[in-house]
Amino acid sequence: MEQQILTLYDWIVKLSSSNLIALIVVITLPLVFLMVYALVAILGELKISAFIQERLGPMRTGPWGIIQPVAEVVKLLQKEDITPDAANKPLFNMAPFLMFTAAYAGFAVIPFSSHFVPAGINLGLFYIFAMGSLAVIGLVMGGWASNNKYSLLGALRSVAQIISYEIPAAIVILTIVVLASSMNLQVINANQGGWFWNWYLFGGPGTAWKLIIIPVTFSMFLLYLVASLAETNRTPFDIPEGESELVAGYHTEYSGMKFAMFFFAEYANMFVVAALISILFFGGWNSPFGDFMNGPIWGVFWFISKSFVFVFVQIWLRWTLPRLRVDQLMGVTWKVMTPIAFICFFAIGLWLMFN
Amino acid sequence: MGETKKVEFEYSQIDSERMRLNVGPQHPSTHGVLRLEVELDGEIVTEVIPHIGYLHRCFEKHCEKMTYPQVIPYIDRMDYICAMNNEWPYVMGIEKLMGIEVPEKVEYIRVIFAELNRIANHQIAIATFGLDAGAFTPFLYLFRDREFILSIFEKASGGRLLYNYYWVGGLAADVHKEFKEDVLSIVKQVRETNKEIADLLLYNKIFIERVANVGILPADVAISYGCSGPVARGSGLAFDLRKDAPYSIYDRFDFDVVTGHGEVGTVGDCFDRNIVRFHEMEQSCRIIEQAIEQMPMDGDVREKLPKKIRPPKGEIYTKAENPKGELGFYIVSNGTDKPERIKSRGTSFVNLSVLPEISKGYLFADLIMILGSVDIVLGEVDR
Amino acid sequence: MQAQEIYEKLKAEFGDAIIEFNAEPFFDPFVLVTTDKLFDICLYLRDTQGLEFDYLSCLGGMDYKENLGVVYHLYSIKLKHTFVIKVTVSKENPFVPTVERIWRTADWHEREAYDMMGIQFEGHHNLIRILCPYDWENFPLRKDYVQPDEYHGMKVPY
Amino acid sequence: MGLLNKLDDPYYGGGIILGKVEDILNWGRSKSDWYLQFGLACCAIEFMAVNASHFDFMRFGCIPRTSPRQADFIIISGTVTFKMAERIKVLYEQMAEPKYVISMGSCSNCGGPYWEHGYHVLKGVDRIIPVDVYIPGCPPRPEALEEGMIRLQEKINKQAIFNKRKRLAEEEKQELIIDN
Repeated sequence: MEQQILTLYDWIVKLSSSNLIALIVVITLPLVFLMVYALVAILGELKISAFIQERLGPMRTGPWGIIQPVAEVVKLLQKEDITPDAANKPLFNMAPFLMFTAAYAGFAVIPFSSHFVPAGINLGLFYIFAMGSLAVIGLVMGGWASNNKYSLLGALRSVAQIISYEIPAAIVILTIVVLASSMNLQVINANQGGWFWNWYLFGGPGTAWKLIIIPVTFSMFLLYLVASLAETNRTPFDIPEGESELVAGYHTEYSGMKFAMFFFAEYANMFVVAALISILFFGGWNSPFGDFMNGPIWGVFWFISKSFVFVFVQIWLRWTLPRLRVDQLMGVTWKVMTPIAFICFFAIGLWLMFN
Repeated sequence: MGETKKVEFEYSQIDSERMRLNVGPQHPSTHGVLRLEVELDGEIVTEVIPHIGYLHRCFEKHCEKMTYPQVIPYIDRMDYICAMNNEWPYVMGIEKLMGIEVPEKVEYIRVIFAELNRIANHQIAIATFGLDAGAFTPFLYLFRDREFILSIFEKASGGRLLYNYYWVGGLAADVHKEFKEDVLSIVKQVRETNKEIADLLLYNKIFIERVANVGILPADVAISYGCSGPVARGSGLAFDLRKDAPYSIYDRFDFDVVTGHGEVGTVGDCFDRNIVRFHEMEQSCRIIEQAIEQMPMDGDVREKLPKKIRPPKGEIYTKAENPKGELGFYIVSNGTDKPERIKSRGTSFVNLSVLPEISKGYLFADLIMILGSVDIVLGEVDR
Repeated sequence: MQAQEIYEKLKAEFGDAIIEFNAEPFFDPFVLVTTDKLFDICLYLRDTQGLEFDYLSCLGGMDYKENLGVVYHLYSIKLKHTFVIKVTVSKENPFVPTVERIWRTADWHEREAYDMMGIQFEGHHNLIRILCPYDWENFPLRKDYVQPDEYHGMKVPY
Repeated sequence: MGLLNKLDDPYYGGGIILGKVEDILNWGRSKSDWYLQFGLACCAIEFMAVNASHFDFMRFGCIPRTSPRQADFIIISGTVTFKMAERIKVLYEQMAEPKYVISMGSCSNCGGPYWEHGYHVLKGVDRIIPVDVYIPGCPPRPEALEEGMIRLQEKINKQAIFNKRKRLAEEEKQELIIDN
């Protein structure tokens, strides 16, 4: 807790002794990471789905098809950029960029390691959550401006869905804030240092009395996992782009690079929520085994691999489950998840009061 | 101040704008080239108008221009998912007109192939139904198994999808030597996969939520609309031509007519229609096993026939229980080698006509599920 | 119930409206009825105890060169018997009463018969083309049909 | 083609650097082909079988897209009727350049078994849209479709992007086909 938290920015300033270089590097590094991650995730999506379905997946682009995503990016760059005549052009063109910006802005506060965080602001959790909600505006803009009925239906559904699922997610996050008594992601991470039983999934650091709240924190984790699936529009909550009903939902009319932006934004969002899960419940950059393999560089490894596990879980669920209907989806959040989230919040509050 | 009047708030009085949505002909879940004109109130379907004919291939015109055996390939292309079953009522009708008795072995092979094709059809039906609900993986599992069935058909007829195998007075070719073992191994595989599918898809909580109590079709409406096959049986109607009007040698086999009984919801909902297909696969397996046991392996598969098939002047309506329901052919012969007229009663054509009736008042997502549960093939709807 | 008995019952009820009963070999036994009594006969067949033809298997338009016809294949789910009714109309005046209100399935069948043969079903609520495009000309299944040369700028013959 | 128009070379030839760039661009287009999820008739079932585990179309980098805007090529899998022909034309026009067409099965090649008496069948989809690869068969086996896909990839790899004269010649050829 007492350890000095360095931002990536400070670290590079120290290295290069120039503010400008530091600024540029800090801005581009996560972008580079995001690009590499997106390629890996797209390949992962293709290959994992193939594995689940007893297929091979892409095999002819490089060895075992591992550079398939590169080919896809090269292809998408060349595609014609169609703006439909009937579309509201400024909004139509802005939507994918807004969506991508929102997803990318979240990366500003993600702590990759104890010393690497692009911006170590105190309201990190709040900020990341706010940026996640911004994506819905891009979605609505895209859906409405396309002047396509399928897009419009997709956009309407997604607004209802994302806003509703933010409530249980916010309450769960608030509970973690109460437990950690901080909104700084680095502090939350640092709190969970040591062995894995100090993770908030297992009630955070504390005495054996914390065993009482482990069911509560477990259910909080599940709540947040489900809510995060809904926020990123993944199955079983992918009704905004539900292929069998709404053709391609809000991005039906998008082609070429603008579609790629939506595509990237979806994968970026997946990582952001996976990162948030690993920070809030799984100790972020902390090694699970005390001092073993612990440190700033190992932290990057632990953080990314924990996040990738949850990206994998999202992909896994997508290829396993059917999707819910729009009214059932709303029923789940308002009738089940929100009350449970409130109960969790109350239970944690009580526990803290008597502890 | 005037008197205060309590304003009755009624939903129907709200002047909400209805949206007309065009679904298809290119839409991922219209199962082909069906076009639905849907009127939506928010997301609630208020009206569905199917527009068909996007695959109208002039089947009946071709029948009048072709000789009797030449018609069979066109029949294959009507309901291309279960081509074996399609050919059957047609050749049966001509055999009846001409008074041909086909050899015992042929009857058994016809039954086995028809039932195998029934399984293949139901596999596609359940697979695409799951796909409509967003479950992609069960679709591929079922398609994997379907390939095994197709390989048997290929060994017998040379075709994977369209066979031209049932000929008037017999079959196009004999089956191969290891036929019985191959078929039994397929039956085993089908049963195994069915267990998997039941766990993964049919009794999945999310899936049940999606399909139970949706698109309820009462039995009397089903009769009035002429529904048959799993659509009618899903409504609790034990209407199966294999039992009711036994043709061929179906009276020798012991099997049950599966009907929907509202297992998780109301009788006649999407779940019932789908689960009927699922259980019918098991019944088909039973029939196949019995047929394999009784089937003689030696003997000819073709009756001696005149070179040109010329049924006497007359007319006949033949029907058989297709995987999708009653497939009928009204064959009018004028004594020459070309039919005067063949009218086909497309099963899907009739079953689809019930869609506007049962999809009103449900959500748009439900409409897709209802359409999937009716299980149509556009080749048969439009002919 | 056998076709003969059904015919006798119908004859007793409707008399002259039943023109002909045919039970020759190679034919499904059928009755030929007049168009003006068709609706009543169908209603009688559906609602009478012992007949109960609640299921319209098939409804097909026919072209008999001189005139047109409609064939109704009936089936009873409860009693498991079948029956066939036929009507004929002239090509100049092809009007047949609809049975859509008796069996709902007749709706689409009749639209198809109209589309293919040009038989007009009186009282049908929505008698428009069903398989061919709405602006298609002529009735393709008539024996004297000639393929058009062009449809919307696309060449029709090979 | 957004990027390509800007890189267009007015001179004949193109040069080594552009030649190599062309290779990379062609490689990207040929290896990542998203197809429109669109089935017409019997061939669509074989097309579904190609998607499934046994034949696995994704090996070639073919991913299904439901929206024509995001698709690179369309497989006309089955009989094209006049009622549908206008829709197919619209679908083709909705797709973003560069776009390709595979005509799968005899019906869409030439009318198939419906060529003589099919008053409502379009005898060959190439009467309304340009076709890149024809696959014979009624229906073609899944292997045939895969072969067709490989042929399409070969064709894309040979395409001229920067060589304007060559490209114009190609376009003229396509127009000739439509005129017929």
